Amino acid sequence: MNNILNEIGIENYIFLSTILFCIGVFGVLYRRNAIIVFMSIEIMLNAVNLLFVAFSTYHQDAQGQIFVFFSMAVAAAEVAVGLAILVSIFRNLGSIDINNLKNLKG
Amino acid sequence: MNTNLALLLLLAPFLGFLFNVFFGKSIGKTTSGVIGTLAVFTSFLASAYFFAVIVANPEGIQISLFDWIQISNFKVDFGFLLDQLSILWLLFVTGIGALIHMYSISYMHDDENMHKYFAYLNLFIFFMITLVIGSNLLVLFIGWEGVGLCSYLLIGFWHKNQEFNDAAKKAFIMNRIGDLGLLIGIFIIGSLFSTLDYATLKTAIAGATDLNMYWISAAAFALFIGACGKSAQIPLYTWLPDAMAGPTPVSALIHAATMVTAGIFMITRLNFVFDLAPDVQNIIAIVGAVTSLVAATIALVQTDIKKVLAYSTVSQLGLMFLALGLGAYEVAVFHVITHAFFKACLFLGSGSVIHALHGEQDMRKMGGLKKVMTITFVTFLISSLAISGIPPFSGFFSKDEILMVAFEHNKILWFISSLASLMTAFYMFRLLYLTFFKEFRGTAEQKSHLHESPALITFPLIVLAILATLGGLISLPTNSWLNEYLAPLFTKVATEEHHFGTTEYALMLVAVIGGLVGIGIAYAKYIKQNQVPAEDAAITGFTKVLYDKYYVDEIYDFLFVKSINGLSKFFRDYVETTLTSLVFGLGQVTNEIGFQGKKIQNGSIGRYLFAFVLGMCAIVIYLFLAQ
Amino acid sequence: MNVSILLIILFVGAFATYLAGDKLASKVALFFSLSSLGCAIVLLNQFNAGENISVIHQWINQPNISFALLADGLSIAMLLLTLALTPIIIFSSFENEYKNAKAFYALILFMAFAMVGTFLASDGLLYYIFWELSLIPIYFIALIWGNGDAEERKKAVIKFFIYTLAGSLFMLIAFVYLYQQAGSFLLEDLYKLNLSSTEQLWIFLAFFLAYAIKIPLIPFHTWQASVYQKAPAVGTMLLSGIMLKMGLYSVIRWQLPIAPLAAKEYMYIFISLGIAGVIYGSIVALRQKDLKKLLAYSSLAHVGLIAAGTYTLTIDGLRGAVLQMIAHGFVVVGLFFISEIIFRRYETRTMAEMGGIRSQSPKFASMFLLLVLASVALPTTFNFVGEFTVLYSLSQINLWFAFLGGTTIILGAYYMLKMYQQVMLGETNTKVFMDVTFKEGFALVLILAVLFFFGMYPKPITDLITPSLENIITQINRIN
Amino acid sequence: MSTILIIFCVLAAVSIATAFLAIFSRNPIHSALWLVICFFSIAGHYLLLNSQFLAIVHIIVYSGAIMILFLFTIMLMNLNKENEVHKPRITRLGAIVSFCLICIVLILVFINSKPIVGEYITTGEDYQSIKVLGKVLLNEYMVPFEFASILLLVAMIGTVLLSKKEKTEK
Repeated sequence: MNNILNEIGIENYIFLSTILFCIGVFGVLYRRNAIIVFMSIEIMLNAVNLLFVAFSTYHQDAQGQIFVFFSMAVAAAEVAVGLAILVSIFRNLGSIDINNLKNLKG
Repeated sequence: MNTNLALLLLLAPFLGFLFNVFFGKSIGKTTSGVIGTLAVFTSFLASAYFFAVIVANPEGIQISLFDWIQISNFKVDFGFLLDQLSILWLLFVTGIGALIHMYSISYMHDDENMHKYFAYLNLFIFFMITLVIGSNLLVLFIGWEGVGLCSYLLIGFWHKNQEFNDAAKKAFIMNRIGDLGLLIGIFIIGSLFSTLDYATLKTAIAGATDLNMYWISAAAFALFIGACGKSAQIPLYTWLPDAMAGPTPVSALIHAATMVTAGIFMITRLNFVFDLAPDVQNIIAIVGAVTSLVAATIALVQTDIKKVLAYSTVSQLGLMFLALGLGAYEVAVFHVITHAFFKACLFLGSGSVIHALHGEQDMRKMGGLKKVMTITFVTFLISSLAISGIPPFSGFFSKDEILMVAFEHNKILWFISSLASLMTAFYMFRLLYLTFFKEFRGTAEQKSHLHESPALITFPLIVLAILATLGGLISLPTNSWLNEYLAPLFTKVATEEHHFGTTEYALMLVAVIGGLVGIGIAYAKYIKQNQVPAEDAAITGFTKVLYDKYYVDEIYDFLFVKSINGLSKFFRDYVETTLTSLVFGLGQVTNEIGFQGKKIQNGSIGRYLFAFVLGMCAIVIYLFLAQ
Repeated sequence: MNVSILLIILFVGAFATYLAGDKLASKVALFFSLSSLGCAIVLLNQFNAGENISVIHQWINQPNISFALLADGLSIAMLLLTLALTPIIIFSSFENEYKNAKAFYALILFMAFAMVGTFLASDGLLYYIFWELSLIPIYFIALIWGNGDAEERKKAVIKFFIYTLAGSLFMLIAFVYLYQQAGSFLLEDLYKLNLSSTEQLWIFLAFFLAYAIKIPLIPFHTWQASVYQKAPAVGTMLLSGIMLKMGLYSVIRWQLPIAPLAAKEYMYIFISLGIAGVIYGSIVALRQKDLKKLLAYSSLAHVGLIAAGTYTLTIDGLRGAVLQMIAHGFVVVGLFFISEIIFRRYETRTMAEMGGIRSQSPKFASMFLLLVLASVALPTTFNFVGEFTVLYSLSQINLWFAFLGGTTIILGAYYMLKMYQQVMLGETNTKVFMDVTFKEGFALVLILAVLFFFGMYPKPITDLITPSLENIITQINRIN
Repeated sequence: MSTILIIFCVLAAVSIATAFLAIFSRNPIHSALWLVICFFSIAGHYLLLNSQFLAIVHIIVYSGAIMILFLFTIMLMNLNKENEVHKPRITRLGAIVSFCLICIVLILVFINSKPIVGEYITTGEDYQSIKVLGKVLLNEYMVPFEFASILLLVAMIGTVLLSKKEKTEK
């Protein structure tokens, strides 16, 4: 069986996931809506997952994919809890603008 | 036997002290006085025994009790040395001490704290004995500081009067200045010779081949400063006149007869050190002569009877130092003894007068006491003649010897000291005339109470007057028992026997004439012309300067007390606050940094995220790109 | 039996005192402090008989820290000082009523525990732990039971706490550095280090900062007077009587032998600093209005002299310093107790409001005077022995040091007598002054007895400390 | 250019484009929908890499569960209005700068590390079938696997607790 990377090249995957990751970072910094921020985080996670899978193929090893499973589990948990927190914040503050969340102030 | 007896000698007054401290109040005034007197008398008897021993066998008795202080290169033990010098001192300290104790029983009878008085007096005798019989400089130092303490306690005996307390404090601190000198001297001697023991020191110096003269002179000078403090020499003499604030018997005992001679004792003790330092000896002689003159001039115009006697004491001590400085230790010792007799007698006599006048000390308010207080008058007269150097009283012999020694060495010193003796004769008889002759100038009420003092007071006076008369016999110019007795102490061959030629007789004559002239002037002024010293406000001109003691107290006050207090205030108000604010300042800086730093933590998640991303970039750059 | 039993007794005692409740606390504390003193005396006998009463026990493997308690003559002397003063201090407070007495007395015992640990520890980190531990109880004692305005007190006490803590941190840094070099915190291993003179200088300075603040030497003394003034009598006694000695002891035990080159090279500077403290403290004391502040500055002067003695690096200097430490411990406790006695009756510490007490209470006046005399080092008091030895050692370095240090004799007499005159003498005070009670008198007599006995016969203590001090001198001279 | 490469390029373009759109859409619902497409394209990548199981799981978890959750939340909060106030311009500028910076840095890192590309090993072993994954997951990664289940359980409980309306007023 031929390694698919022979035709695509690992570097392309690296560039792709780098760009996706940067888009995620950009979203986090750019938007004030907490939901969108969350989505950006998901994009970042997916960028990393993609890289994992690419390298799994590169090394011909299953461990990369196993990690993706775990990261998915964590992401799912995170999203569930995070959104629940957002809901309760929204309930209390009436908005989910992250600039309004300043109670961490020292 | 000797050890036990020496301990008895030492501890008898101490036991008297303890007894009076703990039980004095309950056993009654007279009993406590009697116990105090007996304690000192016991010591006197023990001293007499030792005197007999030492006359029979001139070898000194050395007793060592236990190790006291350990220094790297030597040990100081707590020991006694009973030799000619210490026994001589013991005899007159305990003898006069016993007499004055006896006198005090009557004198202090009205005081509610009489047991305390006797306790202090006993303690003083205890420390004086320690000072005298210690076998090394540090034991001497115990006594040295101890007598200073007792002096402090007794000057401030009437502690409700803050002026008296000031005087007491002044005496203690002035003494301590001297004590520092003594300590420094001890340090130098300790490091030079690795011993503080007199006997060892003497052999060490005698056996040494290359002595460090510079340091020996330094030691001698430091020791001399110590002696200055205790024996009230320039520049540390101002405490002694103030010390007259204490009860009169105390002035007699401590500030005339015994404690103030401690400096002379110490220098005589260490004569072998001082002999090596001729420069210091010269200083001692000059200081002594100048002190005697300055004090005598001040005494000329004082009106307080005790002040006159106090300055007279300073003056006489100056003469003794003059003798010490000229290397005539035995002459100084001789004068110490005769001076102890007549000065104690004078003080006790003035005490008797003050007692009769219920505390009046101003001579301008006395007069005419001759008729009422005959015994006091006669004893006072004898002592005055003695101090003025009129033959055949004891003072004549001792003072004459000093003048003779001075003449041999330096004519100027002789002139100064002769002048001082002339003045002495004048102010003593001024005192005598103003107090005992003419009419009584006090209030009528005082006059009605005038009386001769009781026997307990007059008895010591009589004894002392007899001693003041006969005291000269121990060292006649041609046949000196004292010189022979003291001979083992001195390294130098005992001062060559005076060849009694014309010069000597002429000097003697000059001295006597000087004394008589002084008396004559006083007679002319106060008997013939019937003068009475002016009131304080009316004193003017140079007399005023003398009356105010050359303003030395004021100068000292300005130079030292004021400046040090000013410095203290400056330190307290400025330096301390500056230091404090410096420390607080450090805290404030930290606080400020925290406060500014707080502003970064404004809680905005957006900004935190920026910081986070930039930080991550920085880390990545550092880790992967910086190499 | 070894010295750890003392720590156990004091530690258990602190808990027992706390559990005993407010009423019994003082007596339980006294019992435990006395029993630890008894144990210390038994241990002293064992030590004199040549038995080994030190402890060394591996505590933590990585990093290499041991539970090492070294009992030589020096430590035992300091132990005895601590353990003899603690019961006196506790006893002296019997007539005071304290809120929450159980905590108060427990803290005192706990402090004694920490101080005993400091004097015994021969492992750097253990020593550091005890050193810092002793700060905690005094902080609470001064803060909670102190007197004066609460805000000002808080300010003074917190300043003291942070100041001393900050100084100690430098010591910790020095220890960490030493550990990296030696691979162990044990004193004997640290002695073996061959550090260059630059390293020694830095370590010396780091230690110096910690000790100079604790002792305190000028110009690091600013915490002292205000804390002494604000702390309760017991706290002041603990601070001045024992805790200051921790700093001085540490100089001898740790600073000098670990960094001897620096100590030798800069000897003159440090001696001068000590002597400057003597003069400065004495002069500032002259114009104090508050009795406790005056005593604080007098303490500054005395410890300055002691510190100068230790920095001479001679056996005389060290011996004199240790003797003087013990003597000063007793005297200063006595004097602060005196001020407390006056405070109990007059409710003031301002000297201007006193005066004329002597005619009302002769016993008190006598004891006070004797303490004043001991404080000005009159011969036959223990202080004289110490002061004489220290001054002698200074004279061996340079006679001017002895002269300048000796001014304490004059200035000390001046401010102490001035104080005595202001407080005790003069016209009988209109306010009634009750003479000392039996309990107060007993505590004072104990202190005076110690001072005068050892003043005449200091040999037992000298013999106890000399061998260990000679060891330390050998350590100091190991590199030249 | 092989077919596979073309497919990759298309998928990559879709992923990047939809990711951008998801971020720039003013309406959160649109964002969510764009994101779903993005996730699908990533699943396509997985398929391309021959990990079918992962692709399916990815679609189920992300596109199914997580995105539904997002949509529900958005609707719950009634956020489908374009009412978001933009961040200040400086912040947006900062965001863009940061984006460029991090992009450049990461790519530079990659280039700087001089990777060996072009030589790919082919063992021929089966390493990503469900069977193999299952074996690895339940043998070597047994404990983390169980922990993941605990994590999910905890997250579930936490979510329930958090989103429950508090009964006590004030």
